[in-house]
Order: sequence, then C-alpha cells, then structure tokens
Amino acid sequence: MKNSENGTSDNRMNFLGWKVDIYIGIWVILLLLTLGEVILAFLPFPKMALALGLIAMAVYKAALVGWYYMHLRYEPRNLWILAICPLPLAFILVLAVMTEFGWLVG
Amino acid sequence: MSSAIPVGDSHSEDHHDLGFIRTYIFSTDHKMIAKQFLVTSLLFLALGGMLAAMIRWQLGFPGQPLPFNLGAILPDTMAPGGIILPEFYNSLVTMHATFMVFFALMPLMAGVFGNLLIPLQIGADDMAFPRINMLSFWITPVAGAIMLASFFVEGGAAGAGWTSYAPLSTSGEWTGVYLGQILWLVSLIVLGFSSITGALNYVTTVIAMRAPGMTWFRIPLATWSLFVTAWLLLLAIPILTGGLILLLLDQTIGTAFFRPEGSGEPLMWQHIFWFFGHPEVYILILPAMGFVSEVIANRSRKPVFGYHSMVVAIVAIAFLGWVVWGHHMFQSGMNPFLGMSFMATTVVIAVPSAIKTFNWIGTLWKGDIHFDTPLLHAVSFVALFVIGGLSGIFLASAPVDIYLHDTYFIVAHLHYVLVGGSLFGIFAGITFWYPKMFGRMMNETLGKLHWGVSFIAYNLAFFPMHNLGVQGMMRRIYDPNQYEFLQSLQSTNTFISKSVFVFVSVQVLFAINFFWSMRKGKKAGDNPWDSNGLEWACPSPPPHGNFAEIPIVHRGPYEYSYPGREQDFWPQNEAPVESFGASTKPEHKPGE
Amino acid sequence: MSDAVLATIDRTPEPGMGVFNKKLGMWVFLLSEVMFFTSLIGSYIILRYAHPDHFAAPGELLNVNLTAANTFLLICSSVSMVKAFAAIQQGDLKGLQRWLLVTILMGTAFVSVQAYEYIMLSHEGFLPGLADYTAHAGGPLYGATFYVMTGFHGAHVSLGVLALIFVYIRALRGEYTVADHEGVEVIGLYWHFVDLVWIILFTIVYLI
Amino acid sequence: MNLSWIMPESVSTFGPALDNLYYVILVITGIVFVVTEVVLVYFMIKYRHKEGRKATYIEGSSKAEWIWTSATAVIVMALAIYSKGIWDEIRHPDMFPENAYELNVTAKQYEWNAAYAGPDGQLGTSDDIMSRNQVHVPVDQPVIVNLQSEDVIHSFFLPQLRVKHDVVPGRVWPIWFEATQTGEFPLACAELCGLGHYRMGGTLIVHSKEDFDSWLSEMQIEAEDDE
Ligand code: HEA
Ligand code: HEA
Ligand code: CUA
Ligand SMILES: [Cu+2]
Repeated sequence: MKNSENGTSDNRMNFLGWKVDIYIGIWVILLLLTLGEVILAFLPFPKMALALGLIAMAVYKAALVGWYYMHLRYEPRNLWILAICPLPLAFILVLAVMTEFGWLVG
Repeated sequence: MSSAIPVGDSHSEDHHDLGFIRTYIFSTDHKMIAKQFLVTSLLFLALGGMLAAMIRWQLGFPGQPLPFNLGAILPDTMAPGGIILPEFYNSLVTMHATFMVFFALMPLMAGVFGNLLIPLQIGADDMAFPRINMLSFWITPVAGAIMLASFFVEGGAAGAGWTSYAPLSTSGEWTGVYLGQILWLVSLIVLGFSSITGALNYVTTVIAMRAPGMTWFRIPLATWSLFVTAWLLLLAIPILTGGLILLLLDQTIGTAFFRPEGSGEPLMWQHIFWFFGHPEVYILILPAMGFVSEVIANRSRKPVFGYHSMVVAIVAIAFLGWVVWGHHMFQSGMNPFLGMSFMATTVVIAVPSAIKTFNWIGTLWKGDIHFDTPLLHAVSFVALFVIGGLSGIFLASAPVDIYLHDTYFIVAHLHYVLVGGSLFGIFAGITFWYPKMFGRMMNETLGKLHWGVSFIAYNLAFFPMHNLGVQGMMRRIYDPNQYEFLQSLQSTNTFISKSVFVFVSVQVLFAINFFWSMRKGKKAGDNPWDSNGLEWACPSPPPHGNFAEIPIVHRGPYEYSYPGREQDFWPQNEAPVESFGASTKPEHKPGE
Repeated sequence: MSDAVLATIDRTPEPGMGVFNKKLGMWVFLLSEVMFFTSLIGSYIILRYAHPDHFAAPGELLNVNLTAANTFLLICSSVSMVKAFAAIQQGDLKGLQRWLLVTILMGTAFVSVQAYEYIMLSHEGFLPGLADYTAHAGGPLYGATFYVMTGFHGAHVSLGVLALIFVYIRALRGEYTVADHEGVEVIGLYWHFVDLVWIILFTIVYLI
Repeated sequence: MNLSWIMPESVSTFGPALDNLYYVILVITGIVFVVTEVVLVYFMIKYRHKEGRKATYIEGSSKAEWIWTSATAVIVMALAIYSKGIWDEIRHPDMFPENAYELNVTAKQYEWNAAYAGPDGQLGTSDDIMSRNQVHVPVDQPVIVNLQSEDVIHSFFLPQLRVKHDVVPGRVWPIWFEATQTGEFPLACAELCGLGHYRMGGTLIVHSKEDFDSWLSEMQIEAEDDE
C-alpha cells in the first residue's frame, strides 16, 4: 500500500549523466550548495545582494528537503498546498514589522 | 493504508468497561474530555466573573471596603481593610482578562464544543488522536494551577494588562510584580501546548474522518467554524508562545529583546502579541457563530439562509483576521502608512460579518420560530454582536481611534463581542447540546429567567460604557475620580457596577440549572430538537464509539421544512425512500 | 452517484487529503512549528534590520567552519533518515536499523558540536544577557537572538534524537514491516523539518 | 448619569474634522443598528411559532446577498477613504507644520516633564525651562511635542485636543497640534504604566501669545534666581 502511495518506482535521478539514487543525488546538491554558500559569504559582494542571494539559496535548499526528503513530491497536491499555507503569514508578519523599523530608522 | 480508514477500529478497546480512572479522569473519549473541559472552564468563568465583580466594586464604589467582609479574607498586600490597592486592581484587571480569554472562553469554544461536536457532527467514532486529546485537556488545569498560584506569591499576580506590553512587563522594577509575571508567562506557554494539540486533532479529524457522504459542503456550520478556528489556533498560538518565551527571557536572564536599555524594541512585542491577538479574538467568536447558526436554523425550522456564503464568510473572516493586527497599534507610534493599510483591511472585515449577520436574520425570515432558551440566547448573540461589531467600526477608523483608543469605548466594544457575542453564543451552545451531553433537558423556566435577567442586566451594565468612553474615560484606571473631568461620571460608573452585580448574581441560576438538570432534568431522548445533524442520530449521551453503525450522509444539515415532507426535519443520515422520486431529493450543489 | 447506490456500496469515509492520519497530523503539527520558528527568526531579522550595528560580520565572532561542518552532519543525517525509510519501504529491516543508528549518531554529534560551540562562545564573553554581555561585537541583541534561535533548534534536534531512539528500539524489536511503518515515516518528517529549519538558520545566522 | 454620545468640546485645529468623522460614523452605524435590530425583533414577533403554520423552505437568495454585501463594502470603503484624509492631515510626516513652537515632554512613572527652549533658543540644552505635570503652549500656533519616556510606555492624551500618542521608551516621537482656545485642559496618561497609572494626570495650559512669552520669561527669571 505504501509503495504505490509514495511512488518509489522513480527512485533514481539523472545526475550529470549518472543514474544515482535520488536521495543521494539531492544530498550531493545540498552539500554543493552549502559549500557554495560558505564560499560566497566571504566574497566581496554588495551586502544586500549577497544577503538576498544567500537567502535564495537557503530557500532553494529547504525546498529540496521538503520536496524530496519529506516526499511532498509524491503526495497529493492538497498536502503540499496545506504545507505552504503558513508561509504567506510568516512573510506578512516579518515584512510588515520591517517596514515599521525602516520608517523609524529612515 | 491510504484513504480507507475504517471507522471504528482505531481504539476498540474503549468499548470495554474501563474502570473509574480511565472513564472519568484519564479518559480518551472525546465526549468525556468535552465534559471535563466544560466543568473546568465554567469554574474559570466563574472565577473571572468574581474578579470582574471586584473590578466593578472598585469602580462603582471607589475607596470603600469590599462587601461581605471580603477584606478579612484578602491579605493586606491586596486589600488592607477591604480597600483594593492600585497594584491589586491592576492584577485584577490582568487576571480577569487572562482567565476569561485563555481559561474560560478558549476552552469553552475549542475544548468543549470542538471535542463534543466535531466527531459527532461528521460521523466519526472519536478524534483522530484520542491520547493527544487527553493530553490537551490535562495541560489546561496544570496551566490554570500555575496561573492561580501567582495570586499567592510575593508581589502578587501579573499586573501589566492581558496584553503585557513591554517594557512594563519585562521587569518587576516597573510593576513590583516579579514572580507573578513569570508565572503568567510560564502558564500561558504551557497552555499553548493544549491549544496546539487540540487544534492538531480537530484539523486532522475533520479532514480525514468524515463519514461517507459528508462532503465539505454538507458539514454543519458549527463544525465548519470549529475547523477554521482550529487553523487559527494552530498558526496563531505558536507566535504567541515564541513571543512569551522572549519576554520570559527578558524577565529572567536579562536579555533585551523588548527592553530599550539594550536597544530592544518594545513595539516588536506589540506586533507579535497582536499578530496572535487579533486571530485570537476570532478564535473566541467564530465557534459561537457556528452554534448560533445551528440553533437559529433549527429553532426557526428553516435552512440556514445562504449556507455556502456562510462558509465562505467564516473562511474570509479567518483569513482577513491575519492582516489587521495593526489596528490595535494605531496610536503606538506605528508607521502611519502601515496604519492606513491596516485600516483598509480592518474595515473590510465588516463585509463577511455583514454576510453572516444578515444571513442569520434571513434565516429567521418566514420561519416557524420556537422560543426555547437556546434560541433566545442565539438571537441575543446576533443582536449584541451587531452592537459590538458596529462599535468596532469606530475603532477601525484610525482618526476616531485617536480619541477612543484606550478608553471605555474599547471596554464596551470588547465586552459586546466577547460577552454579548461569545458568552451568549456559549449559553446557546450549552443549552442546545446539553441534552446530548447529559441525556437530560435543562429546565426551561429557569433557563428563560436566567436569559431574561442576564440580557437586561448585561445591556444596562455594558451599554453605558460607550458613553464613558466618548466622555474620555480611560480604561485600566483604578480611580477615575483622580481626574477632575471624569468626576461627573461616577454616577454612571456606580450604575454600571450595580447592573454588573445583578448580571453576575443571576448566573447562579444557570449554575443551579446546570447541576440540577444533570440529575433531575427531563429525559431527553436521542433527538429532542427534531434536528438533522448526525450528532442527533446517536443516543444521548452517546456511547463509546458514538454510532452503532457508521452513518451515511445523504444531504446537507439544514433540510428543515422541506416541501412535501410530513416531518419538518430531514436527518442527514436518513436513507432516501426510493419511491420518493428524483425531484424531491435535494441535489448536490455545485462544489460538492 | 445516486443516493441509493451510495447507501449500498460506498461505506468508506470521505477522502480528505488521501494520507494516513498520523502523517497528516505530523504535517499539521509542523505547520505550527513553522509559525513558532517564524516568531523567533522573525524577531532576529527585525532586530537586526533595526539595529545593524549590534551584529558582527560573518566569521568575526562565530566559527563558520565548525558550524559548516555541523551543517554537513545534519544534512547527512537527513539523507540517512530518508534511506532508513526507503529501506523499510522495501521491507529491509536490517537496513532500517542501520540507517536509523547512523541518523541517531549524527544527530547526537550535531548537538554535541553545538554544545561545544556554546561553551567556546561563552568563554569569549558572548552571552545573551544585557548585564553579562562583554563580547565587543555591537550589543546584546546579537547574543540574545543567536542563543534563542540556535537553542530552540538544538532542543528540537535533541527531542528528535530521543524520538529516533524510541523508533530505533522498536525497529530492533522488528515492529516495522513493509506494510506497517507509519512511525518511521512520521518521525522522518519531523527530522527533515528540523534539518530544513537549520538550513535557513545557518544561512541567516552565520553567513549573512 | 451622563449618557451622552457627544464628545467634549474640541479645541484643536483638526478636532472638528475628527469629530465630524465620528458623528458620520455614529449616524451610519446608528442607522444600521436600528434597522437590523428592528428587523430582528419584527421577525421574531411575526414569525413566532403558531399552530398549523409551517416555515417556508428558503435556502437563500443570491440577489439579496449581493445587495447587502456590496452595500456594506461600499459604505466601509467610503469610510476608510474619508478617514484616510483626516489621518494624513494629522499624522502624515509631510503635514508636520513648519513654523511650529517645539517643546519636549518626557514621561516617567508617574509624571510628565515638559521642557522649553531657554534663552539660547535651543531645546535639550542646560538652560531649558522645565515644568512638571503642566504643559504650557501658545494658542493659535502649531506646536510640536517631542515625546520621550524614561521607563515604560505611557500615552500622551489630551482629550479635548483629540491628541493621543503612545510614548515609547528608546526613541523620540514627535507629534503636533494647534490649540484654538486659551484655558486649562486635562492631560492624561492613557496607557497602563504601573500602579500609579491612574493618577498620572496633568494640565495643558494654553496661553495667548503674549501670556505665553511672559510666562516663559517669568520662568527664566525664576530659574536664574535658583542658581
Ligand atoms: C470576539 C472578539 C472580537 C471581535 C469579533 C471583534 C471585531 C472587530 N473589532 Fe475588536 N477588539 C476585541 C475583540 C473583538 N473585536 C478586543 C478584545 C479588543 C481590545 C483588546 C485590548 O486592547 O485589550 C478589540 C479592539 C479593537 C480595536 C482596537 C481599538 C484600540 O485599542 O484602539 C479595533 C480597531 O480597529 C477593533 C475593531 C474591530 C472590528 C472592525 C471588528 C469587526 O470584525 C466587526 C465586524 C462586525 C460588524 C461591522 C457588525 C455586523 C455587520 C453589519 C450589521 C453590516 C453593516 C455594517 C456596516 C455598514 C458598517 N477592535
Ligand atoms: C472573554 C472575555 C471576557 C469576559 C467574559 C468578560 C466579562 C466581564 N468583564 Fe471583562 N475584560 C476582558 C474580557 C472579558 N471580560 C478583557 C480582555 C479586558 C481587558 C483587560 C485589560 O485591560 O488588560 C476586560 C476588562 C474589563 C474591565 C475594564 C477594567 C479596566 O480597564 O480597568 C471591566 C470593567 O468593568 C470588565 C468587566 C467585566 C464584567 C463585569 C464581566 C461580566 O460579564 C462577568 C459576568 C460573570 C460571569 C460571566 C461568570 C458567570 C459564571 C458562570 C455562568 C459559571 C457558572 C458556573 C458553573 C456552572 C460551574 N472587564
Ligand atoms: Cu503613564 Cu499610564
Ligand atoms: Cu483586533
């Protein structure tokens, strides 16, 4: 019953031409991205651009974990819609309060 | 195991005799947990009422010793010679609101009715996670005990208001309350787990355990609103918990999240609190709206007017509730542009509220209205919610709020929605589902008397508070007579207090009725209100596992007075008679 | 489907999300966790935005290399967790046990490294409190937000390790099978979530 | 008993606009209130249970629902737009008057300390003139008050000037108003700030221009005498 639900049939992915276990493939991507982040963080880029770039990378990594390791990829669509529903709220809260201090500081 | 969850197998051991402890104390049966919640939260409600009476004593008769020789009971740190001290007054206000909001109304809404109604109305045998459900209840008395203990520690109970604005709440230096404030924080952090575990159960149960045929648009409105409320709990409470933890660290280990000495931001606490706080007020009223919809439809023997838009309105209110929190902070020094966006979103909430209000009235229209106690409470809810909602419109208008903010107008507004709205809604709910819970009817005469006196005394007590606010009387003040311009308001305050004493006293009738009927009430039968919901399709009180056989749902919950039927109700699970002919069947509506 | 037909055959509950209850429950719980971490991480972002001078540049105070290694550990533990689940999906009980053990060990290692980091930092005078704060970087907000975020994350990892040990014991007793391994999947979700939070935390706390 | 819905007389330039808005809302909500409650009670009486009469099966009416939904939406949006105009007039940073008289008010548990520029014409210097629990301002001239707090949040509330603004420690919060009448008006603290919150009152004293100047010089002489 489980197997059909989680669709283990396509458990391999194409990684630079090799067929590897999908979990291992994602693992390699995560590690490379982390390494990239650490290097990037110490390069002399403009601070804001760097911050945004790093956050984008982190979010991408987080999404990979959610999508593959937490199997959202194999779940019914409703579940991942449910899974992302608090994100807008989190976003609104942080952004609104930030504009508050932007106003005060500026 | 995918979608096919056989109903009835998840904890079949419960069908056996479980002995006293597991039946009454550590029960995993949702109905027993509902009753446990009911008794504890009514006790907290009574406590909150007592604290309110003391507040009103001070405001009505400032500087006079408390009656009934209470002064002899209370220690000198609270009320020497029976005269309430200012710091004790602040603790009274804070604890009144805390007990009412977190320990009375929230458990009454989600704890009692969430537990009682959700599984019964969707035709499940129990909650998805009965053990977590038990945990959810048992956390409440623990948290309550911590909160109660704070009265008895040195420095007294927390006194920074239920909003505990930083930096007042960050250090005992400002209030003289050290341990009390810490206990307040710890208690609410603990209580948060109760809400989250409860909400998790409700959400999962509604999503996954609906009986066959119980499509989304056949779910009764009480369950709908409890479901949406559970979402609000689930996503709002953790924000509060996080904030409380930061505040606790400021109090105890001297961090500076909210303390300006270390460049912390006091306003950030307000944002965190109200980001939770506004969804919270809808947590406190949405379920009541659900009960009222059920009661009005049932007692006027008519379908709910605009069932679909009622559902949409619940969801819309909940959704908008997330983006209006700033309306509590218009005068806090908030960015004025941000203030404007909050004003816009706030007034928009009037729209779904209007839909609900007018739909309730539409439900009464051309009905066959039976004046039983639940209906009287439900209609009072509508009448009073309108007042509270409309006073909210004044506050939503940021310029008018400049004047009205932190005056008694706010106190009037919040009690109209919370007492006139939520509490009357709860009375409607309790009187309506009491027979299902206890198998007996409540006494009608006592019930009507309680309703009548309550309704009048309530309005006499709280309506004049609007006028106090318009005259400029601030809230949370121990003695308004300190201000010359408020001295002329003393007679109004005294009148309000006297009305409150009537209101509080008459609640004794409810308590008597509640306990008396449990033993002596008329036997109820399965379906005393000729109702359609699945909860009425099982015995009163329902046995373990609820339904002898999984009910199958054939229609929506509000098929009252269906044309061509002899009976004026049509239970959701009643199998259609084949010979009835296709035309008489309520068809599936679009979206089902 | 006509009501009559419904009455006779379709006795299954309404479909809901199409996943089993425990999994749905765990997801719903994780959503509330998202909001909890939002309040902590959000406070950090806001305070940092309002008072940039309180915070040190990456590497100035915090040991990025050590934590990068620690991040590596946690990511590895996530892959071992998912391998454990994949193993029992195939009915490979031995594989499940092996991968679970690896996960537990790496989780423990993560917490230990974090404890070590805390000790080092506190020796340097990097503390959360206003009064006992001596590290030169900026002001007390840095320490306070740092310890709260990483501390609550560490607590989540520790709880996860305890839960994993519980699952591991059950696995040793052979209580999971191809057909029944809900527990592994559910605890896996929690574990990956904690990893996911760390990925975000590592970037915004150590690298920005 | 005072059950009035009329606000106390307003004595600031933006007061009347704010009051008007309040009365407009009062009338609108008053009408909505009366209509809904009357209809409610009427239905209750008219459709009370009578033997032999059955309820009419009505599931709703999309037309009626559209009408009241859009009517409510229009009314509240109009109110919001109306409110925004007045709000901007009072709070928009660009609306802060230029030729304003500026003073500092510092709140602390449980008193208000006002500081006025001394002979050097500068605020925040050692020759500032101080007054406790009294805020003196000239009439018919815009005044900017820089609000500060030494401890917790207080709220600077001048009921008759329709001024209320929280005083949050850690920052300076400028507000402005212009009094239109001379006299003494209450000043109150509107935010719970501890056990003495209820008695953290004061007075706003609005002088004519000449009186204000003479009061200032009187205070200067007093301060010099003290030295
Ligand atoms: C159950 C609780 C509850 C509910 C439902 C509401 C509902 C609303 N509240 Fe209230 N509110 C509180 C509980 C609640 N509130 C509490 C506890 C506080 C104080 C907290 C504290 O400081 O301690 C508060 C404070 C508060 C403030 C802050 C005031 C201040 O501190 O300065 C504001 C400001 O905007 C506000 C607005 C509103 C609005 C616009 C609604 C709307 O949702 C109301 C919508 C309903 C209607 C409008 C009526 C029905 C509609 C019609 C009949 C249609 C026709 C209407 C029109 C054309 C206008 N509330
Ligand atoms: C859920 C919310 C709730 C409820 C129900 C109430 C109920 C009441 N409240 Fe309160 N109140 C608040 C929430 C609530 N309040 C909040 C949030 C504040 C703001 C606090 C702050 O400023 O920080 C506040 C503040 C507040 C003030 C302002 C204090 C001040 O600013 O100085 C006043 C003053 O009159 C007051 C009075 C009352 C009164 C007279 C009641 C009466 O309605 C009480 C009537 C009594 C009962 C309802 C008990 C009846 C008991 C039963 C029915 C149980 C029967 C028992 C069994 C069967 C076992 N409240
Ligand atoms: Cu200062 Cu209240
Ligand atoms: Cu609100």
